[in-house]
Amino acid sequence: YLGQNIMERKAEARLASFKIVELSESVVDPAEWGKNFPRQYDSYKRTVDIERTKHGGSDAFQKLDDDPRWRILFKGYAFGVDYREERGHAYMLSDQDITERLHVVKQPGACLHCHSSVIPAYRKAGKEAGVPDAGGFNWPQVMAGFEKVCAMPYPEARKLVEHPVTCGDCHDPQSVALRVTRPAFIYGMRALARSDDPVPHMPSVERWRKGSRKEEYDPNKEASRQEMRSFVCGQCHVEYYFKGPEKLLTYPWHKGLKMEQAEAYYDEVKHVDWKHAQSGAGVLKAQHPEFELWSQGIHARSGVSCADCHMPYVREGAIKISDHHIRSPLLNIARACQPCHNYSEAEIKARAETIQDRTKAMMLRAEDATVDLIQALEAQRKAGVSDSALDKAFALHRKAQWRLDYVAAENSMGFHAPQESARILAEAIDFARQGQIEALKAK
Amino acid sequence: YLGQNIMERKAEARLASFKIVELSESVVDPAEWGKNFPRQYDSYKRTVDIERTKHGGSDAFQKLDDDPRWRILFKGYAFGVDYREERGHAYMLSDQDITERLHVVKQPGACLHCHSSVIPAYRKAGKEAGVPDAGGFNWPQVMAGFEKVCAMPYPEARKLVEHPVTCGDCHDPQSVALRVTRPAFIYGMRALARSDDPVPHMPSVERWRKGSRKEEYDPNKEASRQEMRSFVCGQCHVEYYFKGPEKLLTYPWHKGLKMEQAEAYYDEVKHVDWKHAQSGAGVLKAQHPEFELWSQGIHARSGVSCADCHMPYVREGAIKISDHHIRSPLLNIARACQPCHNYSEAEIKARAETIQDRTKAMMLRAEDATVDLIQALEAQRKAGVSDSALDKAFALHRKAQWRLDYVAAENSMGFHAPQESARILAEAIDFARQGQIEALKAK
Amino acid sequence: MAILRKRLLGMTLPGLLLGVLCGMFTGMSAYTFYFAEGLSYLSNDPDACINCHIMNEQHDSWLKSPHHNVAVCNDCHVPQGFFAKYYTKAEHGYRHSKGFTLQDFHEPIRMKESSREIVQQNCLRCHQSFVSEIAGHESGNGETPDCIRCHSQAAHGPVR
Ligand code: HEC
Ligand code: HEC
Ligand code: HEC
Ligand code: HEC
Ligand code: HEC
Ligand code: HEC
Ligand code: HEC
Ligand code: HEC
Ligand code: HEC
Ligand code: HEC
Ligand code: HEC
Ligand code: HEC
Ligand code: HEC
Ligand code: HEC
Ligand SMILES: [Ca+2]
Ligand SMILES: [Ca+2]
Repeated sequence: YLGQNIMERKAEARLASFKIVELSESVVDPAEWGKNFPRQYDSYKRTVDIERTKHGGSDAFQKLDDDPRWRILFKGYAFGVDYREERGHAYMLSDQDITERLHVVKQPGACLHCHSSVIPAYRKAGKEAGVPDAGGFNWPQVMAGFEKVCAMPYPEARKLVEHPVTCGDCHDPQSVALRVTRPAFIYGMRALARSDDPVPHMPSVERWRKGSRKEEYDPNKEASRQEMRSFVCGQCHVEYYFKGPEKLLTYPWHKGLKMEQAEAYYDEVKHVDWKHAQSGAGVLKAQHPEFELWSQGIHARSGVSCADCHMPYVREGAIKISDHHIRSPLLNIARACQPCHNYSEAEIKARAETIQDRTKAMMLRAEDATVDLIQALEAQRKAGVSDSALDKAFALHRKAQWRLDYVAAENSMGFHAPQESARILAEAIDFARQGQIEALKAK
Repeated sequence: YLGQNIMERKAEARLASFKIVELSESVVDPAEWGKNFPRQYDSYKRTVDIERTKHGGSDAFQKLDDDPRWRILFKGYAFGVDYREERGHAYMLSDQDITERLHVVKQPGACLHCHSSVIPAYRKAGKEAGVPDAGGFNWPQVMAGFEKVCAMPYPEARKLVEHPVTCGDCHDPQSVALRVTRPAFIYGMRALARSDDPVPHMPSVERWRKGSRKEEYDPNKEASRQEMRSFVCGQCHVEYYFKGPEKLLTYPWHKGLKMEQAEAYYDEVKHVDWKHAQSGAGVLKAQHPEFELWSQGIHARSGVSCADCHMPYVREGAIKISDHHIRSPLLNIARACQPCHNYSEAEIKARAETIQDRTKAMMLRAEDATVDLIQALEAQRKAGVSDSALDKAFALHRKAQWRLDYVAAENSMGFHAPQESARILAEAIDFARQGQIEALKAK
Repeated sequence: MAILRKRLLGMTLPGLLLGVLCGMFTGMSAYTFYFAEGLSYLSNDPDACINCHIMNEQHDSWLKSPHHNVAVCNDCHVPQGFFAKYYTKAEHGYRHSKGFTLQDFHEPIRMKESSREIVQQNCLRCHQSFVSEIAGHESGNGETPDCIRCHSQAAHGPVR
């Protein structure tokens, strides 16, 4: 018995994957891919699981009930109506269908860029827009289709897609090598490469900058495998806005990846997400800047990718595969952290939670400060103080809200970059309280 | 040739240390110790060197000129007159003699606990206080003498000492094993052990807490060698105050090592360092809480001691010794950091400075906020607002000033615990701005 | 080492041999022993260790380390006294084969406390004179600094 077992394992080591079906760009259904890669497919399907951690996990509770300050902070915006903890990839399309945010406001097709396996739809729309068919991925068609689908009303675009993110969104169907497929990410990285923000954790960008710069930076051509292990996630886990009436999905990296660089971009293009219903200020909404915040942390700087923690290798018999059950690494510490950190699981958890607890405490402090500012502004407006007298306080509300939300909307509770998160929150507090002072002084 | 070289080195290795002189408690002069341990003595003498780093180093420039906000922040206190960057151990006694702080205020003998090789003086004073002689270190005599010398006027006590910190302050003269000799540290650690603040980086304390607790915690008996490599520094690199009219040097660790635990202790004993000359609030001065802040950082938690970074091993011929040239590790990155961090020196330096730059930016923000509060209070008092109406704002000034100074007085510019430093500064900003609001509202 | 010495002192010579034999024969059937190249444990060749693919990572990282041309696995991972050596080999042989067969071990693989002590003693064995001044003072608490704390990369290279 024992001997047989070892023989099996030796054999296993050799046959990593069989080619059972022929994959191509048109094969979207993950079950088909799963025939060739059953192990990856099995773990991929497990993103339906629901589990909670201290500050994360996949239980889609209502954040507005958990901490009602957010109802005040989002007053007048769709997020003030429904804002939940996010969960596994399996839910990305259905969660979008059921969010109240979609019902209280008219949303564009742009949403689907990150909530579905959208590329075939882009290709179709691109063709309709006149770009001819061609073999393979057909970038021109995809890019043209992207623009068209962004501008569609959501219900219309929704009909074009069927699946949440699937294999082809991150993998080449021939080689299974990693690739990025999302137009907004391609444009975002081009802009970032042209900026002068240092990105020591992206050696291919630093290299491109030193070159002729004749062609645009292209992650699919230049990035190393290790960079791609984060870029595939950076396709969606990023701050974004819809540009102009065309609702063109855009990542604000033109000046760099840092919080204030995105803000400076928004200020320059005079972007406002909404006018706060209580304070009257024109404010910004931040969304899941995981890729950006990770970029400021010590792990990124040390070359640790998203996949290293969120898709760690698991040994299945004699072969190692990437765990496609993407989830909180704190549910999987042995595989996610221990290859690099030689402490017990309990100790690693305690370290991560110490960081998160500190962030949470600062975040609550920043929430209180920003709510105080909102209420001070509301009181002054009710008392008849003119908007122009409140100009300075409005500007400070915008700055504070952006910073607070940046850390709150990011999903690691500060873990991806502990000191940077703290710095951002310290600024949020300062601007909120300064705003309160300006509001009090205004007459 | 190679063979011969190796033979030579092996010979050298055996002569690592000769016993040339007989050392005992009464041998204070480091030159005598240096006869047995010439390598350590040579490096020890190099603490006279002067070199600057971006945020540290050993150039004793005037901090009040470097950033004049501190003249406002320290108004009415000796530190407002003379406050310099600290430098090497060789200067500790002479720098104390020349500081203006000693001339503008009457200081007690307590200062010498940390600025000189004071134990023989304690022993002498203890004897005069009636504690009999005994062989060896004679703790009862030292403890009694400590109380007496603390209470003496500085000029009188100064005559009892001759040397800055020397070998016997950290080493047993017989075995050269590490030991702690400072009464205030012994008392401080006793109080800390009796508190319930978790100290995962001090396993011997955690162990003592689980025992009978009949005898007090004694670092010299319980601590591991690795803990001692930080405890010898914790004898002096700590926050302190002079308790009562006896000026008994005391470390405020009764509730724990964290910033707010020291504050809670001071609040409880109603300690006030001085009444701020401009704001009128009764505020606290923080002093070099390196040991405490290091305790909150990831290095302490990983078992990395002060000596690991500030006294790294250095190769001397065929043996390695501890570098007794204690200084900024950023002047010695190859030895201080590279054994554990496999990046280039430039990269390690960039990482440390990124942390420090962020801390500095937050610190300046906290300085501005606290100065604004001080000026708001001054304005209100000048306008005739009563002190009782300003009570809340005074309390907030005390809190803000304590937090700001805690990070500013700590000497690593946040490096010893980056996120914790940021958290403290975030609170400083919040309390300062809240104080400003209270001051504005007061009538 | 202290632990091991204690363990060994409590054993008679026949007891030791029995331990070795038990390790070989209860842990593995003779067939398994042959097929998994169980004799690996008795050889000094690092290739012997990677008969178990489980050891690939350590092997690869060892190849990148400054030690790969001066020390093989056994120089660090087994004690050098004859009895201690074969006792350890048997004990590891048993435990690792069992782990490998049942696939019930913790991953990533971590050294047991006793294995750490063996390694530490081997560092000292080769570097005794170089560290004589720091490795323990004649009296005092005599604890030796944990070499691995600072030098884990010396054995298994930079990237683990
Ligand atoms: C060094 C490890 C590490 C790296 C690298 C990393 N993360 Fe995380 N991530 C974590 C941890 C730890 C959490 C907190 C999980 C929790 O609170 O349960 C987290 C949380 C998250 C969450 C929320 C998960 C939840 O449970 O709600 C998302 C989404 C996420 N990370 C995405 C990313 C992306 C995208 C990247 C790369 C740009 C990335 N992470 C890089 C460790 C990492
Ligand atoms: C740039 C990529 C991107 C775009 C565009 C995008 N999302 Fe998301 N969405 C994400 C990511 C990543 C998450 C998970 C992280 C999180 O919840 O913060 C998410 C989570 C969600 C969730 C679940 C959590 C919650 O907030 O309640 C809903 C619902 C949702 N999105 C709706 C939408 C809608 C509606 C739009 C269009 C207005 C949209 N998304 C556009 C990337 C995107
Ligand atoms: C096509 C867009 C897209 C891509 C690509 C993508 N994500 Fe997501 N991710 C989402 C959306 C949307 C959600 C939220 C789903 C929901 O709440 O319904 C999400 C949720 C998550 C979560 C939260 C799971 C939980 O249990 O709360 C993690 C962690 C995560 N993603 C990590 C990653 C990593 C790591 C990668 C790259 C390997 C990646 N994602 C690639 C869109 C994407
Ligand atoms: C959100 C992005 C994402 C999706 C979706 C995704 N993968 Fe992967 N996959 C990765 C990453 C990242 C790796 C690691 C690749 C590397 O290191 O080069 C990977 C690796 C693989 C590998 C190489 C072997 C291994 O396990 O490391 C195979 C095969 C694979 N995936 C198959 C699939 C299949 C089949 C699906 C769909 C059921 C799928 N992937 C969906 C991101 C993804
Ligand atoms: C691929 C390697 C790798 C993985 C995987 C990894 N880390 Fe790290 N971690 C590092 C490196 C490198 C550093 C920076 C310190 C250094 O240079 O040694 C670091 C630093 C840290 C720190 C200290 C940073 C701080 O801000 O205090 C914590 C805490 C930490 N990691 C926790 C985790 C946790 C939790 C996980 C799993 C979710 C994890 N790490 C996964 C390599 C890794
Ligand atoms: C992980 C390494 C590390 C540890 C452990 C550490 N330090 Fe430091 N320390 C540093 C660095 C880096 C600096 C910043 C030096 C600079 O800015 O030039 C510093 C700065 C200092 C300074 C100011 C030096 C100067 O140049 O002005 C003092 C004093 C100090 N540390 C004392 C301590 C004490 C006492 C402990 C233990 C309680 C300790 N350190 C633990 C790395 C460390
Ligand atoms: C608990 C130990 C301790 C006590 C008591 C102490 N010092 Fe210090 N002193 C230090 C340490 C550690 C430093 C170096 C770190 C720093 O400057 O922040 C220092 C630095 C100094 C410096 C040089 C830097 C500067 O601030 O200009 C002077 C001068 C000084 N002390 C004077 C005094 C005087 C006067 C007293 C008595 C009122 C005193 N010290 C009491 C530990 C102590
Ligand atoms: C007896 C008290 C005492 C002890 C013990 C002590 N220090 Fe100091 N240390 C001081 C004082 C006082 C200064 C400031 C001297 C000055 O500025 O004149 C200082 C300065 C320093 C500096 C600043 C050097 C520079 O170049 O700016 C460092 C770093 C330092 N100590 C680290 C340590 C470490 C590490 C230990 C333990 C191994 C230690 N100290 C033990 C009192 C002490
Ligand atoms: C501020 C504290 C301090 C002072 C003062 C000090 N040492 Fe040390 N010394 C240490 C530390 C810490 C170690 C490391 C000990 C260990 O790891 O056990 C050490 C180690 C030693 C060792 C053991 C070998 C080695 O290099 O690690 C000798 C010998 C020694 N010191 C001699 C001296 C002599 C001689 C003097 C005076 C000229 C002196 N020390 C002053 C802190 C100090
Ligand atoms: C004896 C080992 C050791 C020494 C010496 C050491 N470190 Fe570390 N360092 C660590 C450990 C352990 C961590 C925590 C991450 C982990 O668990 O891998 C860490 C983390 C870090 C981090 C990331 C923490 C953060 O908050 O972002 C930085 C930066 C760092 N070290 C810089 C330095 C510098 C600079 C020096 C030298 C002055 C130094 N280290 C000396 C072991 C060490
Ligand atoms: C120069 C000494 C040395 C040599 C040679 C050596 N090792 Fe190691 N080994 C160590 C040390 C030290 C560690 C602990 C590393 C750590 O904790 O980071 C270790 C750890 C391990 C571990 C446990 C993994 C872990 O991180 O705890 C395994 C398995 C291992 N070695 C196998 C091998 C194999 C197989 C070889 C030969 C190919 C080998 N070693 C060669 C010193 C050595
Ligand atoms: C039969 C397969 C196999 C062979 C051959 C093998 N190992 Fe292992 N080894 C394992 C397994 C399985 C584990 C994990 C066991 C555990 O954690 O209990 C392991 C764990 C280890 C450990 C860390 C656990 C401990 O015991 O402290 C070391 C060190 C180690 N092996 C060294 C070696 C060396 C050296 C060789 C060659 C002389 C070798 N191994 C040959 C399968 C093997
Ligand atoms: C079989 C004898 C032997 C053993 C066992 C051994 N070493 Fe070595 N070690 C050597 C020799 C010989 C060299 C010189 C190699 C060279 O320079 O290429 C060396 C070099 C080193 C170096 C310098 C190389 C470098 O990393 O830059 C360090 C550090 C070191 N050893 C530490 C250790 C530690 C720690 C252990 C235990 C985990 C250990 N050694 C076990 C023989 C040994
Ligand atoms: C606190 C960290 C630390 C510990 C613990 C430590 N070392 Fe070292 N070791 C160093 C540093 C730093 C150097 C480099 C000295 C230099 O280059 O001047 C070094 C150098 C060495 C070298 C020589 C490397 C060369 O350049 O040839 C050897 C061999 C060595 N150590 C072995 C050991 C052994 C054996 C132990 C355990 C008794 C040990 N070390 C414990 C930090 C440490
Ligand atoms: Ca979640
Ligand atoms: Ca200094």
